Amino acid sequence: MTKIMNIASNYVDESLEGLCLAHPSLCFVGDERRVIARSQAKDRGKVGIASGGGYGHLPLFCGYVGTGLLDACAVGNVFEGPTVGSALDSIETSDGGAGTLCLIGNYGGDRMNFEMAAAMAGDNDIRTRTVLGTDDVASAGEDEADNRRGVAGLLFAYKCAGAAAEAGEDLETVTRIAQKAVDRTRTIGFALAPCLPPGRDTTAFTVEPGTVDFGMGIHGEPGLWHRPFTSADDLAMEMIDRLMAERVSGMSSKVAILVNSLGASPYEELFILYRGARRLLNERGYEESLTMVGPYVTSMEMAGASISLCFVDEELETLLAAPAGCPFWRTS
Amino acid sequence: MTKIMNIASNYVDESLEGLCLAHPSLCFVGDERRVIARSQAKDRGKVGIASGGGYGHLPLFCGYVGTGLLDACAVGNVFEGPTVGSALDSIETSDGGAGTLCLIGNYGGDRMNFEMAAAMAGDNDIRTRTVLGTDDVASAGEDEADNRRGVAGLLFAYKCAGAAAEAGEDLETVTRIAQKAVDRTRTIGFALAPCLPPGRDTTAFTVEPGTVDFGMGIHGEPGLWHRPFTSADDLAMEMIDRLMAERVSGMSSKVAILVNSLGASPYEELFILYRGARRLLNERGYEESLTMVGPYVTSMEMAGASISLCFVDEELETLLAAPAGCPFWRTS
Amino acid sequence: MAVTPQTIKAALDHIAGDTAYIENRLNEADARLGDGDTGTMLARMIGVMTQVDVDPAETVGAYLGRLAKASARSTGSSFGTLIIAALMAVSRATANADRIEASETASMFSIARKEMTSRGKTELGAKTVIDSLARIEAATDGVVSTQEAITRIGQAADAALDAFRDKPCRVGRARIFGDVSIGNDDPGMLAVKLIIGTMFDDDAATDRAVTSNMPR
Amino acid sequence: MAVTPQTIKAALDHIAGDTAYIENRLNEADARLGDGDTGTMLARMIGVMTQVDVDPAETVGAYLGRLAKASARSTGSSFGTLIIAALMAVSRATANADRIEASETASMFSIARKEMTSRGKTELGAKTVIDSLARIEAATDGVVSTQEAITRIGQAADAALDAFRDKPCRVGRARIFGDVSIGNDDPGMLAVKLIIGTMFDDDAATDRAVTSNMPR
Ligand SMILES: Nc1ncnc2c1ncn2[C@@H]1O[C@H](COP(=O)(O)OP(=O)(O)O)[C@@H](O)[C@H]1O
Ligand SMILES: Nc1ncnc2c1ncn2[C@@H]1O[C@H](COP(=O)(O)OP(=O)(O)O)[C@@H](O)[C@H]1O
Ligand SMILES: [Mg+2]
Ligand SMILES: [Mg+2]
Ligand SMILES: [Mg+2]
Ligand SMILES: [Mg+2]
Repeated sequence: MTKIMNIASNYVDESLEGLCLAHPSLCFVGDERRVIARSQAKDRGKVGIASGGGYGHLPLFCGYVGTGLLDACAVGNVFEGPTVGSALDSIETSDGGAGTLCLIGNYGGDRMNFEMAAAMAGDNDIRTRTVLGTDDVASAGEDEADNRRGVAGLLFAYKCAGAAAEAGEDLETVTRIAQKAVDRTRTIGFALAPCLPPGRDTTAFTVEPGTVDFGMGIHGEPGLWHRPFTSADDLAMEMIDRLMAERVSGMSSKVAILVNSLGASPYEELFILYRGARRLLNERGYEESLTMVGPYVTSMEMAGASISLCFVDEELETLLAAPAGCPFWRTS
Repeated sequence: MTKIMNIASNYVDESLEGLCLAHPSLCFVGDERRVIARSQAKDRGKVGIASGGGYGHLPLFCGYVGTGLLDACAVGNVFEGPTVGSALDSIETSDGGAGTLCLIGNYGGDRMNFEMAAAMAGDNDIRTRTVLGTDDVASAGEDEADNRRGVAGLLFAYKCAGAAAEAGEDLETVTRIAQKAVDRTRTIGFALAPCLPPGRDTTAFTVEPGTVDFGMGIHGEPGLWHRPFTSADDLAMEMIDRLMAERVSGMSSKVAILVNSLGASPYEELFILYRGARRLLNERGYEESLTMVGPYVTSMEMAGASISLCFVDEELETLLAAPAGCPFWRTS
Repeated sequence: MAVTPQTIKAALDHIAGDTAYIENRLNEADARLGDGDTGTMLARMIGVMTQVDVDPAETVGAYLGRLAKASARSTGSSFGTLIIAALMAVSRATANADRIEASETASMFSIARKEMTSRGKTELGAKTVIDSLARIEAATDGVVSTQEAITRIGQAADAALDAFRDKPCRVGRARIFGDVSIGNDDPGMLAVKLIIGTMFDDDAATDRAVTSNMPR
Repeated sequence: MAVTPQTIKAALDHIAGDTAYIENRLNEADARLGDGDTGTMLARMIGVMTQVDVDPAETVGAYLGRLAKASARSTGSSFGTLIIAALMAVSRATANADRIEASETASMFSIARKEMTSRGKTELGAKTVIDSLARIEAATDGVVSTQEAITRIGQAADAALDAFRDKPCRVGRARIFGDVSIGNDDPGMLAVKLIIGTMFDDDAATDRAVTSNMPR
């Protein structure tokens, strides 16, 4: 698909510039201009929440900088982790003296760079903890759940940790909560059409028109199967089945649900998918605590969708409902 | 592009069902189940704002039902106006005794059906006024501005009229304000890839890959020119030039801007386009009063974008800033 | 043979057999000037109409009124709405009639055209369905036999297309695209030809073969 | 001839002439198992590295450190980060060295491999770049001439690919897709072959002709 851009090598920087111009609540930090932070002065004493990741997934990652969510976010190139320098900048900016939680997706580059940055921050007396989003059930078996990729479900961890930090909880508590949100969140997605990384001649992967690549990652990592598309309800069924297949410790009958567009799939169709998923959840005795349907974690113009479920307990439910605001999402 | 749906003939109804399940602030009204209204009890004495239009443009039209925006909205089939029956239902539901403004896009079917419905409502002693959105400068020359199609700029009229109604203004005032917002709003768009109406084998129109169809309507109505894509900044320049080419009575140096995705074009690229447009506006001495960048008026998975400018005066600026909330947009 | 609810129903069933072809042709025509949906809308409307059974005791007007009401629940598109409005108008004029005589053909088309003109706010000459109806109205003025009426309707529908093909559209979505619309048939006018023409015409297949070979 | 900042720079310039080919091959390999960007990232990194001029007075370690820092501003991808970390480690080990002798080759690869292993938290045998480095380390143990080192590096990079091609990936994006990864080269391992192999090898063109004919 034709991309609305100038030159490919400026894709990220020009887009970030537009983002900050459109949303004065966001500003640049650091000399690489690859860290987005809250514009308003930071709360001394609040635990910081830093994140980071590759570009091309807006609103994720840096779009979630805002009250009750992230303090700062490092931005990599399209589908590449942030550099160690910007990871460090994001940590330093987030920190208000009470330590900073690095809350990122479980991708090699992102993890390694935040690890190195956290070590450097430690040298400057900043306490850090790290929690990795690992919600994509398609990316590894239950026995290897810690190795899973982090995808749309990271949003629940952002929200819960962000609310806890805003409420004045300490670093250990915020870390525990983020980890709990991760542990209780599962995502599965499917792609219907690929995306084109800027500057490339061909899409990063292909999806035969009319077929579904089920379990595909948000960068086009291969999925579990591909077959002809049948119906939204069939997909909803397989997705919910797979999300429910694993037990969650202290699993409750309340779930937060995110039906997410990977980019090109329109709201109209997300609601059709949501309708199918919602019926199944109700049939199985689940009640919804938070419902989100929209483009929250995308892959540019990739078509397809993901469903994330967070099996909430009372603590998470309260944190998910707490007021928060960023350019792409508001709760209150 | 593969559509996430069950059967084509249920596309609209299942999608609306999902919409209302996901957003309890919305509910169905009328036996055709093709009117979406606010769930909370209506304000007696408030002027009603009813709208309607074809489906496939979410958040437009029915996604803008909410406080400070629409009271009710009739929903047609994909890219077809609402029936006269649902138009009537939307008027009756909106009315709280102080009359109802029908605020719709200037499309033959939509206009005729609301006209007939308004006549029927009159028989039931409901006072109505009608204002037609006519913002698409590509769809007719300046001398025929009243014949223009209504596209993304309708949102500004929704917002201003909705705020005025919420503030307790009377039908004449709300109508005057809606008309003023329409008169001061201009939109131009371009398509980069077509969309597929549900149930059809082929896209409604074609766009040669790598080319731009400039001035194309949100249903794929032919544009002003098509040429190979050059750059986001070039497009921004031509768009701003065309939007600025016509004088607006009482034109001010403040504009509200909406950089809108037609569907598949991602946030990343909207911000690149916005950056280009913003620079030009600033160079030309304009100041932005309200900035919106995102998928606000789409055509399912059509790729491309539009820019709308509303040349605000003080009255409109205040109304645009007033608190409002619907599932897809919140101001405060 | 005059027009009765039964003959209308039979004609509708007859076209219903051909909707796939009509749908594609009209969508294609609308895709060049508008949003490419004339055919899909019309096919759906015909499907809805064929669901309306004839009550042997009813007048033509009553039956047409029920057709209009059923259709009115199926679409709100421009063309659909104009058709529904026209059906309603003819229905009112034939509220007490058991049949429409061949000699009344022109006046029925006149009623339809006038209703569409006022609803659509469109003048003659704008290259719309209204121009086709006006030509048919003129051509059927004074006819006395059904067969003659049918022949003239078909000829007038063709003649209208020929007369307007190379003119620019002046209404609706294609209004400002003079250049685009020149050389292309207006989908509403084409619909008149394909529907009214096919309705009573068993030679539709021949016609189809000819039109599908037309240069695109 | 030993390795000096000048020879490294010359080798980088040499590969820079071939990046389009390398970029496509590696993207293609990564597209089957990962996100299809190994080549683009590496091409960009090489471009950045060739911008770093050699200071005639500096040690190998100082130069490598500057290469690492420049690269570190260009990417945060997995492979990129591993390369940067390895460069830093070798840079520290050669902080005072004007040159790296052929006989030190194995120990340099060992330093790189160990750094990647601890950063990447990946064991030997997982079918990653680490396996290629381990093979090269073993193959270059005891070499004394640069020419011999170059030959053995090339052979070991090839041998590593052959040895792992039909094994499943056990790390990174392709981890659970045993079936998918079998028969496909790991992009990081392939990069070692194409980069380190090409770096010192004027016969790269021959090699290219061979690999591009390989069954896909
Ligand atoms: N205002 C109007 N007056 C007369 N005829 C019209 C008018 N608007 C549309 N039409 C007719 O309807 C046809 C388009 O129908 P259709 O594609 O179903 O409607 P839409 O434009 O709502 O998609 C046109 O070709 C034209 O003949
Ligand atoms: N944790 C790891 N340990 C060792 N090697 C790794 C690791 N992660 C990735 N690699 C190597 O990097 C290659 C992928 O590189 P690249 O595509 O640039 O990274 P990314 O996965 O960030 O897109 C793999 O083929 C593998 O050889
Ligand atoms: Mg990558
Ligand atoms: Mg239409
Ligand atoms: Mg049409
Ligand atoms: Mg990769």
